[in-house]
Amino acid sequence: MPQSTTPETVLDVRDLRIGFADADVVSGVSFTLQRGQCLALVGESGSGKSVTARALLGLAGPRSRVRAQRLHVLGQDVLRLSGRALRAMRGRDVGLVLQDALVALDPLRPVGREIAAALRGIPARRRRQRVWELLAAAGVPQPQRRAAQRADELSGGLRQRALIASAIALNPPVLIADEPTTALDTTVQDQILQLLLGLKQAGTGLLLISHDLAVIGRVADTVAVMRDGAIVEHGPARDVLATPTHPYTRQLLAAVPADRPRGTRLSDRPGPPADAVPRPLNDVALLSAAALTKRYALPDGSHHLAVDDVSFTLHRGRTLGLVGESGSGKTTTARIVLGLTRPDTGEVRLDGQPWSTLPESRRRPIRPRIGAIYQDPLGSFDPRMTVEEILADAASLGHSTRPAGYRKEIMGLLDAVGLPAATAGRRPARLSGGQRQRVAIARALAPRPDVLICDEPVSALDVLVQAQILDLLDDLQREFGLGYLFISHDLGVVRHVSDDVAVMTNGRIVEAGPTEQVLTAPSHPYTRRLLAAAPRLAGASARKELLP
Amino acid sequence: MSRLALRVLGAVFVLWAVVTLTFFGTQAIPGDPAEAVLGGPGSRSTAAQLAQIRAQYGFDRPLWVRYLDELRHLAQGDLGVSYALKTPVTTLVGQTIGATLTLAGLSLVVAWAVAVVVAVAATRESRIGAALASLLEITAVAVPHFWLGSMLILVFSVGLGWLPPISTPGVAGLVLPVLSLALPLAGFLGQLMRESFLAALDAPFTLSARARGESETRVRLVHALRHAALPAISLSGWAFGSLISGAVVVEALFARPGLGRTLLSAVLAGDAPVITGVVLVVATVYLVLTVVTEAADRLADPRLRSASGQRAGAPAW
Amino acid sequence: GGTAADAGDQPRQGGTLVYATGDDEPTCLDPQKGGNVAQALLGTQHLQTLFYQNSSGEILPWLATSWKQAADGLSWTIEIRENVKFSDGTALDADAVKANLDRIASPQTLSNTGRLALAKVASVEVTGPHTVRVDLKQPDGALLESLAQVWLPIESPTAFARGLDTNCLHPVGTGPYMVESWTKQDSVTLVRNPFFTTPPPDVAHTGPAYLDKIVWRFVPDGTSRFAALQSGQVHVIDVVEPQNAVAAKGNPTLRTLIAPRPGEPVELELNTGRAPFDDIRVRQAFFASIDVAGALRSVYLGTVPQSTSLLSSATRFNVPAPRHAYDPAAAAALLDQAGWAGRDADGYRVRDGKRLSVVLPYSRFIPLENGFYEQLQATAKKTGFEVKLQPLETAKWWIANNTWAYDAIPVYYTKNSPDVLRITYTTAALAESTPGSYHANTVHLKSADLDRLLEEASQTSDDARRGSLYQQAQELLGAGSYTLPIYDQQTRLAHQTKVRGLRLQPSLAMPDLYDVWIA
Amino acid sequence: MVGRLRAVRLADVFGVVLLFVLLIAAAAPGLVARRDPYEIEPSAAFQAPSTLHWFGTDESGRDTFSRVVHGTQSSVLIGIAAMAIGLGLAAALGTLSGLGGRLADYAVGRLLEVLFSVPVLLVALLAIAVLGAGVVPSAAAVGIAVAPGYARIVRSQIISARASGYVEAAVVLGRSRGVVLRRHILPNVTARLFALATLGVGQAVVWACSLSFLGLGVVPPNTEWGAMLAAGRPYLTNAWWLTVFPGAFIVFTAVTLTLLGRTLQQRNRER
Ligand SMILES: Nc1ncnc2c1ncn2[C@@H]1O[C@H](COP(=O)(O)OP(=O)(O)OP(=O)(O)O)[C@@H](O)[C@H]1O
Ligand SMILES: Nc1ncnc2c1ncn2[C@@H]1O[C@H](COP(=O)(O)OP(=O)(O)OP(=O)(O)O)[C@@H](O)[C@H]1O
Ligand SMILES: [Mg+2]
Ligand SMILES: [Mg+2]
Repeated sequence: MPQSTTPETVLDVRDLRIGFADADVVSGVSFTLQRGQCLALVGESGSGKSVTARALLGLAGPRSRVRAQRLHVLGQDVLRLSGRALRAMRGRDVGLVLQDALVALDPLRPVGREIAAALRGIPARRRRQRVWELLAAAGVPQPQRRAAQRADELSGGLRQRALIASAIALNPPVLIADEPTTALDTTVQDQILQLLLGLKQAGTGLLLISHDLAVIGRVADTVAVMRDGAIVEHGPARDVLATPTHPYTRQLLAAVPADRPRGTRLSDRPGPPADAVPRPLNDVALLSAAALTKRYALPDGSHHLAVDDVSFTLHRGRTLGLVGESGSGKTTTARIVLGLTRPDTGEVRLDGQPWSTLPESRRRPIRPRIGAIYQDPLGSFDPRMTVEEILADAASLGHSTRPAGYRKEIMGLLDAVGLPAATAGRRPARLSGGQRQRVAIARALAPRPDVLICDEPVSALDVLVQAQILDLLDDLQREFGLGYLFISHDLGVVRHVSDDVAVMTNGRIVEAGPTEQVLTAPSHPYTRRLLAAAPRLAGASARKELLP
Repeated sequence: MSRLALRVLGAVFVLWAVVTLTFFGTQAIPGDPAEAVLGGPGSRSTAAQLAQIRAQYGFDRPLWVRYLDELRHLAQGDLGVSYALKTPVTTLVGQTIGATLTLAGLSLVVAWAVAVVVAVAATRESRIGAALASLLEITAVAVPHFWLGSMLILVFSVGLGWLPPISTPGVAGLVLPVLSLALPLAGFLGQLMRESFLAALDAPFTLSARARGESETRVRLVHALRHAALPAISLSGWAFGSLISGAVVVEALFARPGLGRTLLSAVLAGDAPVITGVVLVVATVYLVLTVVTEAADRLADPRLRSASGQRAGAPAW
Repeated sequence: GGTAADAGDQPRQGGTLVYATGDDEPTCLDPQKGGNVAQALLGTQHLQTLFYQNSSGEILPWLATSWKQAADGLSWTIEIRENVKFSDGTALDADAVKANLDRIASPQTLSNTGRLALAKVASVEVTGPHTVRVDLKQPDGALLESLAQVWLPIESPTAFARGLDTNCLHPVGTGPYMVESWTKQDSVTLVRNPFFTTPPPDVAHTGPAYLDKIVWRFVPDGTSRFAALQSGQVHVIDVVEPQNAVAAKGNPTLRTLIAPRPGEPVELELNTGRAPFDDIRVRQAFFASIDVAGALRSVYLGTVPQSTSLLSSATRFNVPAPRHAYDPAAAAALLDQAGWAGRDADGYRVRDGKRLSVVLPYSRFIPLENGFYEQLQATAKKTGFEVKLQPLETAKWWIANNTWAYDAIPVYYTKNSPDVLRITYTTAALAESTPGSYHANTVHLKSADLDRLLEEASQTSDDARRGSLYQQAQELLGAGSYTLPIYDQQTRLAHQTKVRGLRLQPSLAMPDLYDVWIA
Repeated sequence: MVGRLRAVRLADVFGVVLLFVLLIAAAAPGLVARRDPYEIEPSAAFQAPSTLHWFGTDESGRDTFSRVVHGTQSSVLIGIAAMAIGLGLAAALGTLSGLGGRLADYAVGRLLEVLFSVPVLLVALLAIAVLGAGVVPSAAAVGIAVAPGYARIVRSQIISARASGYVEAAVVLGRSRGVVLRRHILPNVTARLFALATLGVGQAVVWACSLSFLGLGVVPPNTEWGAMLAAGRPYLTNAWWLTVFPGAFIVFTAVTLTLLGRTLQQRNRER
């Protein structure tokens, strides 16, 4: 890094340290950012990315200690600015797009008002006009209409864009975007990235925060990899992503499932020898859905066709990936298959026997054959139960929650999902996201099911953790010959895990077939759009030698 | 339209049930209604007098007949005549309801004002301040109305001689009663608001408001306060009920005419028509108020207006 | 009675006086219906009676001019004052008086006190435009005293025509003030009666009252009431609590006016109709185990003197009862004799397995402080009585009283005549009008001798004879220890010093605002 | 966040200590206050607080301190009893509506609306008028009066529990309605209720003592605080200690229980 900072430099951070009550969460971070450039902060959850970003606006948080040799924004020392000056700077010099846009806008006020609030110095009458311009600029269709709606009336993508609009309201020379694309459908994600690229070209200095390397690969000029509050690798995006020097970076890269053939390992966790259990090729139809439809009555009297004539077959030991954007009916389908929602028409059969048509009393005895994993594992655990109680309950088929009798099974399950025995006594709320999902999987395995329904099982997880879970699921499938219905909006993930895919939109399955066929030679336009939007890492070839 | 009809029907049902419960409740009160009419068991009333009254008021008819009769009269908006005072209950209620509603209404307003101030002043920075505030709130909630009232009288009437200890038509006479009703409620609302206010201050959208360069006051008044108010608003109907309860005590203490006092004396005298009348009226007011509260709720929280109907979209913080 | 008026400066005309009463709000302002103290307090301001009783107990004419008793004592001829108009313009004459007396006697009027007082009246005859003759079933020595009570006022017959309930709202009389309006639960407003011509015989000034207006407020809570007086919001309050009476004494701007009421004092009566108090020794033991003096000294801060007789000190012919003494030792001895020798685990006396327990229902409207009952309970426990206190609201208390559901019960009876003894102790007074309804003979006493004495006393009009008869009666009652007098029930007023001329009407010691003016 | 947690911890300690004091006073008042709370001594009436009588004496010369201490039992008992009654009813109603299916739910919902539309003290007054005064009636009256409020909460709790992810997960695992109810719904709801109850006890005490003020409360010479407060109030000006100390204890109890309730709620939330 050059000692002198050219006028082009908008951010200049040297040895930034941020501490909260007890410990430092950011220790010695340094970087600079020039106009029209994009610096990406990568790193696992909790590594200190957001705090760093917030510190740049003097918003590190209450009772936070921020120290730095230098913390300059457009040449002004943030640490020395008065409260008033800081407020003046925010929004004017630096725009911040907060993490999780879904809750970053006041749910009680129209987004238009939220954006207008940022428009200082612009006469009131001109504001509305300006708000519409901004929304349009952020790629929001029908800005007039959207401006009048509240955040919770907008889709995730629209919220994210509205948030960006409010951040660029005074077109600041610096824009900080914290996880702007997480939890968004690939198509939407693509649009957001386009928007950011546009801003960058327009000369905005962009500080992009993400844990999704693929995303970064498309936008960033320089990458700083953060871990435990420190930058472990820093350099031009191309080099860092193609030839990472730091093992942690390698790990991150290896974990990206996109473009990784089925069966290749994402984590460094050793699996069983590939030949241990041969992938069954026999096509035993384990679970079949025929012409499922489900319509929901909306409060306004109209109907919403959540699932529309959906049919598919799931084979023993194989994975059917169900991909589609939010609201396309994936979860509803899953719920029907699980016998939680009755289809209006159509039927689900298990081993050719009736399933969805059975009365609950008759279905109950065979329920253990179909397990489920959810996007939000925490919510699926009784908050009063410890891990071992949860597992005892599952292992005993509900006869008891007392671990005493089931020690062996519990330990077996914990081991199978790679959790230390120590977790047995703890409550899920005290576990990390990855550990929770493992517990959920263990619980699902306990009754020795034939089918696992996985609804967005990794969407809420870090790349690294996601990698481990995906590998785990793969191992288990081989071990027990499980059939998976794997639901996700992430093409990369689906592609990596499934033998067959079904692409879903507006409640219908528009295309289905063997994964490679569907995803390399898509026939349906929607699938094509999906693929085009999916970000990929440049130089896939370069990653071969990363694998140990 | 049909929703409105349903609502009205529900209200009618509630009132009917209230009447029924009260009717049989009053029947269970020991004592002879005929004697109540003759000025209580203390009256040296003769058998003849009692018999005459029983016949006149139809106390000798079977219970269910009287019940149906009662319903018929109420349905016609006739609340009957007080046993003790021989005045129509409608007149009695008419004379007193204004006073009580004023008292309760003002108390509600004052309680809100105090609670809002407490909430907006709240911070996470000074833990002592927070602890002190919450201690004050808890104490306020735990202080019985009559005790607080006596204290206020002691200080402001006897001590400083600023305010009259017993009610006067003017505003001055309202101050102490209102305070002794409002402060406990303020404590309750304060707790409620302060917590949700602080929660709102931690919410991401306040952070992004700050990041937009909005001033602290704007963040507090425009964003956080509205969120903080929501739970308190939804509880205002209930709060009003508790104020009516308090009014029974406060009216006795400050010698204010009002529904509470009417009810108290009616209960003591076994004056069934008055009891039923007052309870019915209070219930009606409550129902009206719940409607108002819901409206206010929807006003303050647009999410309730949107299709989903409940706070579905509410963020998880 | 007494007066709080300062001699010296001249009475000032006009002004509004605010009177805060702690007594119950009447359910009817016409004392002819019902007849309790609350009504008497207000009635004294706007109603008047045929006769007037002065502080020495003599009877003077008021709305009457003179009276004559027939030799056989069975009829009285009463001359009515002429040129007196009720405030509604109706003239006062013989017919009006007959109408009133007949009305009080009629069951339809629902009179309690008045009706009992006229129990002996056979009929009322109009013998001249301003002359009535009252014929009696038996001679009644107390008739004039009864007719001097505000519970037997003379009201406008024209007003009666409006019906009972209307008359309750606006009774029309000849008093110095007229009822203007009644806001339930708040106040009654009285205004000066401009046509007033009949001042009480023992008052200096004549003609209409000084005050324009009286606001008679109902303030049940004693603390608030006194606070209102202190803060100058009201001019006069009644039912002054002991501690406040003390405070008032220490306050230069306040005065107290406390005087005993006639009749029976506030007293504790024992139900001799059932065990354990059917045994005189147990009764004596019970009384001996109560420290009345101590209680009055502490709870009442010595503001009320202990009563020493069965008739209040304001009643004629009262003689000292046997001196009461707190004497646990004697009590114990008596109980031992009575066979209540044993004690159970809790220290209560027992006789063949039964605990010596006493049910004592009481109510707020009886002017005894909780502290008194609690001390009674505590001291009685020492000698082995288990006193079961039952605080009840008025209605429930009456039920307990009417159904004999008590062993000891606090009572009082306001009447301006020793004849009160006949009303509350004779066998006749046991008779309940209906089973489980009111009976005046709370001690359940059946004594032929007493009945004879009191009956005779009530029939003679010769004071000497009455005196001796009532003395015997009181001695007989005292000897039986049925009743423990505690203190004379009192009219307890406190007022601003600028309130002048406040006096009590001797007959019932009710405050009389006719003379009052505000300096 | 960290700071917040600390504050709670601090309050916990505080609350637990206070609770301990209360429990001792309730369990073994004799240990704390040696004097007999009913022992009268007319000659020593209205004595101001002194080394001899820490909280002074009342109109009968009884020792206010020992009365207050001995009063803990009945006062807290009233609170708890009332709470128990209230919550008992509430739980019954709530469970019925939460699990009894649409019809039951509708019925209970209406019933609650009915009871709810009549303010607490009005219900309590009627109840007292029927039951008569005393410790038990007071508790019952207050209990009945506060029940609807809690029933509402129980109901919503059950409904939200029923819609929760973990119940769904249990169904997927093939658990029967009974098991789901017994193992998941009820435990979770009761946990929250318990927290609520502690908050409510303080309020119940306050209601009960309002009844005493209206002359419909606890029977003397019982040392229940409300009764003491009501009995001492007339002497506010000349014997402040008669009201200040019982009043202080009512507040003290309420504060303690509130702190405790807060803690429990916090616990529930953290889970
Ligand atoms: N206000 C705060 N008080 C205390 N600790 C905090 C606060 N904000 C953040 N932290 C801690 O600082 C660390 C870094 O937080 P930060 O949000 O920067 O992580 P991150 O890299 O953004 O993770 P993610 O990818 O999940 O957003 C975390 O351990 C977090 O617990
Ligand atoms: N209970 C319900 N009532 C009404 N509409 C519903 C209900 N459940 C789902 N829907 C609607 O059905 C559609 C499909 O919902 P679903 O949850 O299956 O989509 P999804 O593909 O799972 O989306 P995501 O990827 O966000 O989970 C959505 O538009 C949703 O609003
Ligand atoms: Mg972050
Ligand atoms: Mg879904």
